[in-house]
Amino acid sequence: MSSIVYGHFTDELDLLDAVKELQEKGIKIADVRTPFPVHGLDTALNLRRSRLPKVAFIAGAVGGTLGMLFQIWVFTVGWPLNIGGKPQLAIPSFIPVAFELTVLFAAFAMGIAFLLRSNLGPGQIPDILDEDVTNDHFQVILSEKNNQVTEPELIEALKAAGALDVKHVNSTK
Amino acid sequence: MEKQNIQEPVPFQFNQKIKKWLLIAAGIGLLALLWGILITQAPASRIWANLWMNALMFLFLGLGALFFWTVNSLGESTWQINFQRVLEAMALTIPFAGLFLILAFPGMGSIFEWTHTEHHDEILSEKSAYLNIPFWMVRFAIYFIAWSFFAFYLRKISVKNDFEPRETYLKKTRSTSGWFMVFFAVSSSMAAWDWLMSIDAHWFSTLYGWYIFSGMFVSALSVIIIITVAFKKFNILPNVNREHLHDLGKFLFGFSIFWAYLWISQFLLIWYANIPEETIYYITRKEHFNDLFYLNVGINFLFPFLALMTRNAKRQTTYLAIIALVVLLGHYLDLYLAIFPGAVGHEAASIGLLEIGLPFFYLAAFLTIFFVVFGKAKPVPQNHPYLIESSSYENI
Amino acid sequence: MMHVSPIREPLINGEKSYNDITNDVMAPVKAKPGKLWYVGLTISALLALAGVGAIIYTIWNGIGLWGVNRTIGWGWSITNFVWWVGIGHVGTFISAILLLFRQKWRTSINRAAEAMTLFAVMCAGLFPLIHMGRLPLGFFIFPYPNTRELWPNFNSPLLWDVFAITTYLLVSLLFWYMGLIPDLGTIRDKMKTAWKKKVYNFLSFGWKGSARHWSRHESMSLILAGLAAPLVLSVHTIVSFDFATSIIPGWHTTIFPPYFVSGAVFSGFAMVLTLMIVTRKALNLEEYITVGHVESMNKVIIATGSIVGIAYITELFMAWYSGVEYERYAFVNRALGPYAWAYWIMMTCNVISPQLLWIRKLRRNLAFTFGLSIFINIGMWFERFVIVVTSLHRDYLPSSWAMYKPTWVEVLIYLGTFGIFFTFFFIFIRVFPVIAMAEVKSVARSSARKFLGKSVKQKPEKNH
Amino acid sequence: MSEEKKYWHLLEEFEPVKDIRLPKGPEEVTSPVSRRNFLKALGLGTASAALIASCKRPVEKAIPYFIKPEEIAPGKAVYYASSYFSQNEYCNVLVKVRDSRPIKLEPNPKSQVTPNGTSGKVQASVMDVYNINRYEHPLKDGEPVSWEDADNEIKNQLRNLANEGQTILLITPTLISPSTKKLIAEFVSTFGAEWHQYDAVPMNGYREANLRVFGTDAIPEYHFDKADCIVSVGCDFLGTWLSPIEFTRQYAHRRDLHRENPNLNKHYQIEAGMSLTGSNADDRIKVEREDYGKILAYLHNKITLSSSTTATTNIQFPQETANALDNVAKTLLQNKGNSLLVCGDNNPDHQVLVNSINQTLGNIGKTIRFGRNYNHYRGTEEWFERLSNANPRAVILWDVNPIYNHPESEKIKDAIENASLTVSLHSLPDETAELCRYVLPSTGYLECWDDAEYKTGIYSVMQPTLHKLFDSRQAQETLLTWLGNENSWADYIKNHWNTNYFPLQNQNTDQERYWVEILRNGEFVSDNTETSPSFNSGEIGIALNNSVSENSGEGFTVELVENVNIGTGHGPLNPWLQECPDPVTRIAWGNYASISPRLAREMEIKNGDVVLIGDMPGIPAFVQPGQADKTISIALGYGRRSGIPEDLVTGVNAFPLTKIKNGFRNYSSSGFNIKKTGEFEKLALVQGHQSMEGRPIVRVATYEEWKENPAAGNEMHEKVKHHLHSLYEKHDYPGHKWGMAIDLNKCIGCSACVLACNTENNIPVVGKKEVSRAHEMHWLRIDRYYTGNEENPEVVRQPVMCQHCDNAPCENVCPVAATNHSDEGLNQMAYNRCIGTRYCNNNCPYKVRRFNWLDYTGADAIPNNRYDPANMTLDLPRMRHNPDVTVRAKGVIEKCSFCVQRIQKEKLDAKKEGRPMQDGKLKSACQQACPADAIVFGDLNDPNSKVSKLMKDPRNYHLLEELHTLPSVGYLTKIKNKS
Repeated sequence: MSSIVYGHFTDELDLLDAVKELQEKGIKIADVRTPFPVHGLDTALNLRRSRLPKVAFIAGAVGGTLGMLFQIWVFTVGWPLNIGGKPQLAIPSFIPVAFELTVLFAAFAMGIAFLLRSNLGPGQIPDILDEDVTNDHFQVILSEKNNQVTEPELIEALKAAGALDVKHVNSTK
Repeated sequence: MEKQNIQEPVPFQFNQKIKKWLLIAAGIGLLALLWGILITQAPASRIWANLWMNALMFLFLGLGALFFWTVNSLGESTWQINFQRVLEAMALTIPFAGLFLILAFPGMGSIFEWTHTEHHDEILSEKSAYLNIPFWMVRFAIYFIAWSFFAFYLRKISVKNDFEPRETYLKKTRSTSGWFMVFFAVSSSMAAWDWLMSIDAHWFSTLYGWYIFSGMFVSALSVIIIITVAFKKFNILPNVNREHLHDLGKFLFGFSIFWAYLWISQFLLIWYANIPEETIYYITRKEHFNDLFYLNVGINFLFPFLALMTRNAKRQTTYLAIIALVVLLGHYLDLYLAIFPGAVGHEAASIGLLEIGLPFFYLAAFLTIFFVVFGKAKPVPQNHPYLIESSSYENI
Repeated sequence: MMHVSPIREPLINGEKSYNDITNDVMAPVKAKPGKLWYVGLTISALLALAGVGAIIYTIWNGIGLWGVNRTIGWGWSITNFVWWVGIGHVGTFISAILLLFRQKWRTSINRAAEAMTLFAVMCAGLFPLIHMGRLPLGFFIFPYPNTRELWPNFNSPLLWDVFAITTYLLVSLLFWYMGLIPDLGTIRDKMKTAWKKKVYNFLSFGWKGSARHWSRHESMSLILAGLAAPLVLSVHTIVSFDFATSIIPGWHTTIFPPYFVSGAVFSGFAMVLTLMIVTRKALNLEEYITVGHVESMNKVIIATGSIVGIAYITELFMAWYSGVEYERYAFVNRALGPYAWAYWIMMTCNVISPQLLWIRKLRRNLAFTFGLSIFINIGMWFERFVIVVTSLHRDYLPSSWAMYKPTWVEVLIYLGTFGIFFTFFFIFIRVFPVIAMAEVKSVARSSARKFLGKSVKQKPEKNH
Repeated sequence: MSEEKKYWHLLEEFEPVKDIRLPKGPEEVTSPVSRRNFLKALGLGTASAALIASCKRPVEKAIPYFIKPEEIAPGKAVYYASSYFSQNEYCNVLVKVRDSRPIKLEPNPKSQVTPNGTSGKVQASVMDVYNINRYEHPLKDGEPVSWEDADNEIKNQLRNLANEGQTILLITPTLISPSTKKLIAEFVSTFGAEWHQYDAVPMNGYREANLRVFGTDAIPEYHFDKADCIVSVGCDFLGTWLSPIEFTRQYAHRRDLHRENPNLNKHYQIEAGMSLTGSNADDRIKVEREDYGKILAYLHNKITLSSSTTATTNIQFPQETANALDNVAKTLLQNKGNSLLVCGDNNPDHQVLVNSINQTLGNIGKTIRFGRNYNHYRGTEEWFERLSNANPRAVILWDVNPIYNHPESEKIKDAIENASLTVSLHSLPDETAELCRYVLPSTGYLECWDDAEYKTGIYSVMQPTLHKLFDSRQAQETLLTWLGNENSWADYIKNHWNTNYFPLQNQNTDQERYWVEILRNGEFVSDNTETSPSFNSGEIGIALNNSVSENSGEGFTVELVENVNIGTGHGPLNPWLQECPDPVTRIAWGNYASISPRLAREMEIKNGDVVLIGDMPGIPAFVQPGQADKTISIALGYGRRSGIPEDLVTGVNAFPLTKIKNGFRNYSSSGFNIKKTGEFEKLALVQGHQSMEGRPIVRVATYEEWKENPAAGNEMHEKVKHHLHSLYEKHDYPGHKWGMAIDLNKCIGCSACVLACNTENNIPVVGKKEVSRAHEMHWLRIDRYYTGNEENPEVVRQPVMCQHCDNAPCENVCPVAATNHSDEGLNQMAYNRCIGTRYCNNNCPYKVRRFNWLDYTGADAIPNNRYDPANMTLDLPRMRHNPDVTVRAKGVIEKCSFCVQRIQKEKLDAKKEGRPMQDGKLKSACQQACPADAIVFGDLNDPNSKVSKLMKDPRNYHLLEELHTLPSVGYLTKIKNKS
């Protein structure tokens, strides 16, 4: 049973400063919620660069290869028809389909990966502490669990960093 | 990440060391030419084709830079400001490209089949309304006068702005760029028909002009990258940062794909319909230049595509420069395949000392002109309204 | 903090805070729809129904109800198909390629444009289906395993089309929806009524604006853009292959792929303008979709329009240069033949009229732009008509030459697709935010005329 | 499918040789008289027997066999020799019968008159028996009546009238059946009746002229193959005159140009309207219709002057025409004895001059031979005199329709209505039959026995090939009943033959055997002595005067012509024939007034503008290049109304415009004016554009050029062949490689191939509206282009069907691979796989692919959407379908398959007999029907096959070969013998 402390800012510049400040104090930040992607925030929070691009690359590669191989199989092994005097192994003809499959696989693999990784999805009930984080509040959330200091200190630090109406709840997590 | 502090660049001087190296390069080039003529006893057509090819590549670099410069001014993009002087200096080489092409005129007869009106078939004699030497020359002159004019005028404004900054210069640049675009849109294609497509006089492809353009732009890009990287190293362009290179990398990546796109479009359509008067172009290339034919696609598409795929690749300066160099060579090959099968024929065409060495001469010539021009003005445009913006952005 | 030069035109007029942006954009979603909206919706729905009726009638009795014949196998159906697909290019083009080229002005229009893309592609997809003689057996084109070991013909551009259009539709949908998720979150949190909250939460996949999610979201958007960019090119390229791979003079020309693409973007932007100029007024979003936006789009129009023009001229010249009599005749026939009127409509609308946009005053004149955008839509329709019909109606053997005149069935089906398109669009503007709020917010500070940052500490408003 | 796949994997693995051979079975018979042949003979005999036996019981629908007749193997075709005869066309045929239904007519190679090729009419006639409008049972005053009652009543009345000595008229068309004639003679004698023969388009003028000049009213044999110079004055001998099938063969024989046979005949056509024959002429001289007489007189002067016979006043012509005619006369004189002058005019005076000229040229006995004279065209106008003046009490009309095709139809109507007893022996209702009290429906010619003597001494049989479909009775049977003769008509014929013709031969000593032989061979030729008629020049003077004094009246001359397919409009209106476009105008479904371009321009008349000519109802105009300015040509045979479904009623009846001048029907009359009505009727014109636009589509050279260089006009071919570079390897065709060569110099455009293709491949009929919307379905079309000036253009033709390209543009683009290439080079369509994108059709440079725009066949799954104006999908016509060819559903592309069903059959037969396939045995339907032998089909892999030889001929080229589609069809250049 630990508690969660949060407060919000109304300007991303304040947020960025606050984040720096807190980190200098050695306070770990549980989460930051913003209405839009704030530039430099991920570096400030030193988040790892997302690996989604790799997912996309691999999936794309798979899709493209499968597409090409399948077409080749159909026309050379499956049923080698003579169509318009073209060679059975008509690679140029296979490029478009293979390409489209590459894109399709890459895009969807990445989309799905994104949702799974951030466990977003239809029916997800988020733990929203301030309805304005999707509007104009930049919210910092500190958790007692992953900080050595006590809840009041966290509240202090947050206030000191300039956060507005700092609150705390006891989370069951 | 406040990047407001603009560093003062180290002024560039065209010192003896550089000159020495350039002289050596030029020497190599000329030796290669002599070797070709005297030792290899290369047929005239091969010699002329070489001169023609190198002069064209020379032109491509300048014209490509001019296009890059104008298109950015038109799009009101700002990131190029920091290395715009590189583009300017490259663009000013255009008139000299004209001179080098004229050097190859005596060889027209051996390059262009259609110049021999005596053995025309009906198709060629019909085409002679367009493909005849006088008209061809006139067009040649028009292209060069216009291109050079635009290059000089834009450069003039740009330099003026260093001393007496005016709001209007920006607009002037933009409108001039606009007019250049209009002219370029037409002239680039026509030039491609005149100087390359008409080598295979019977063959035709509507896409050809745009295909050549894409190749040209990529070649120019690679040279821009190489020079920018070098100048960054010598702190001549201190404000050029990873972000700029990242974008240049993206361009190289993107336009290599674009080139490949046009290549496959043209090839696929002709391959598919299999109509003799079109396929002949590819048949000559596939039958006698098969390895080069595929190498061309590999080096100009697959290589940059894979090498530049990752984010970091575009942000590693030296790495990027090396890739650019390879791609530049790739487009030399592309040009070779465009010219030699038609102009020289597979019996005479080959890649020997001549082909490898001669480019050094043109390279030296190009750089000399470039350095001279570049040295004439500050390495970074002064008081450009977008200058700060240009040094302060980042890629996601 | 990114620096923006003061001499740039702001992308958002008026004095805006983040909250204002939210409220302004959400207004239509919150408010009760007006009478005009109902009228519009009803008309479109009825039109759609009529179209569907005509389609069923066709499927029942056969393509013979149309004007197509032994010589002109494709008439309005494919013309409309290419036209709609073309329009369906702009959304993804804006959000992908403009994103890569870092054109900030895209943020205010990409959402609507993408929606439009989806609806347009749906309408487009309809035509290749219904122009089949045996629609019920249309599934033959899919490579599904079957006892007879039959596979489709991977040499056929029409099959490439199937893959291209499907992929394009799905990926655009993905791209669009992923972009919507945060804004849907916003709507959820702004909604008062419980069930609406539920619904929007469901739609928003439980978005909560966490920094981690944002960073993933951003890199995904970028890669999606990177994927979508070549996809856009590929789709209309493949559509152009439908014609260019053939051997029909006027169809078989190598310039088609890039020229079709730029044509598509051209017509797409025209359609965006047509819609946006009305929408911004109707949903009073003038401050977000500014005259500056219109001008930027006009610039794209002039560029793409000129490219198309050059392509026309190149084709004409090459037809002569090729020395092939069939090629030559095809183009003489276009310009002077029985369908010359169509050719000249195309020329005036697509090549000549956009040139007026070189004049800044006109670029920034809404009424003119609106008129022009309609013009271009017409012109681009005729471009496709010219390509499809005039190339076919006089090809190789004069003995088979024929003329083509559409029947009322074809006309009604075409109108029907408008019905479908606008029905979707009307619903869209009431249910989803027409402007990408989060994206606009992210550029608001740097690009709003006057940004009302509620900073508690003292910070420089703008730095020059 | 997977079976098939395995099959040809096998083929590749084990069969490097040409044809798959099965190990010879022990029962394999190799002697010339094989078991199969013997059985066939036996089969034919018993078959016919079985059929006659079964003729008692009418069968409405096909029912499964209770006891399977021995000679009928389901799925296997049986062939019966029979003869087609109607008006001007005789053709000895083999009737292809599948599961006891006749489905196709094929030429009987054993025939002496028509060993190869048929006409379009013959091909289409197989449908007549399945005509839905036929009378289904005897009628009295329009009410059904039993045969017995009708017979008794009629017999009594006839007896009474005979006793009263009243006139009884029996009016028939020309009959060439000797047995029938014998029978009628009996009838005439028994009832004291009069028998008259009536032709809608009679040739009694010719007979009259021959009587005057040669003292015999016989119509002699013409030998167009023996004539080096043919001059035809308005005579359409290739299309409709006298015996076109025969003449086409003879003519084409002289157009067959190759090293072995390097001399080409020379054909002048002097005519007003563009006829099929005229469009094939080397030199066509355009003259006014009313000048024919003068022209003949002029030629007569030129020719006979130089051989010192009397000449009259010299005639004036425009210089151009005069020169042309002089040239004609010159050529004729150069070719004495091997030239031929014919005139298509029923005017005896003209024919007298023709005879005199031919006599002077010494053509009689060479190109014109008396002896084997034609027995048809015996019709005269007597019957009309008798009918209108002799007040006949009984009129028996047998398959004649004067109400429709006689100018005096009103008088005839009255006369018939006055008669107390009127009997019609028609098998189909028509304007005349409707007037008769009794209708005793006769059978179709495929349902009954009959015989024929087309030419003197050439006898042939007709035999029934299917159960009678309705409660009908052959007219001859009817007469027999009236005569109280108990014999069946079959026996009657058999007796007649055994008594009269059996003695004329000595191969067969057994009458039964002889009869079976006849049934097998179809034709029996007795030897015959040629007679040389006396020449009487007395009549010539008068003829000259009459011809010259013909006054060219004011206004326009209307020329009434026959259309190759429709003819005189006799019999049922056959939808196939209606839909087959006229080979000259390329218009289907309906007639029109052809006017000259100049007139059109003067009066601002466009194609389809309805015009009024005389007191004729409005008729759409058609601008015909090469039409004489003062002549308007209109086709006969249209505008039939009664007994025809509304949708099939097309065009205007032009017969009322014919004139009878002292007993001779005249087919042109002057003094008409023409005016526009402002109305418009869309013509079903299948070819809108007439010029080749200077493209090398039909390649032409003159005879002189050809003699210099056999590749003349075809120089392009070699050039193209040399730069057909490909980006990929050609596929190889290890087994057969089917190909077709078409000699454009032999093809005269008669359209027999088109109709053969229709019948063989079950091609739907789509009706006028669809045809006018360019929705016609013909797999094979005959393109026609004009070159030169519109005043009198050159005409070239080209049959175009699927070219079976090895680089087929259509195959590449089909998304579902419904069309692809067989390993024998066929461009094949899988109808079941086709989803109807029509992409293939767009991409086909030859535009030979056809799309089922609507549910033309009823094969579509969706109910009540059938579109069948011609009622070809009802049960009855459907019985005619060729079961070997799929009927295509709505929304499917179809096209020429090179008659793949025939290929498969031949391959199977060869396989069963363990022999390689023989060249020439396998024939495509179009090739088989072509009377000119212009089409040759065969295996290109066999270097000795006729087709591969032709493909090597310097005249051979491929259509649009520069596109590198590599067609399997080759065309041989057209060589015109210009002067």
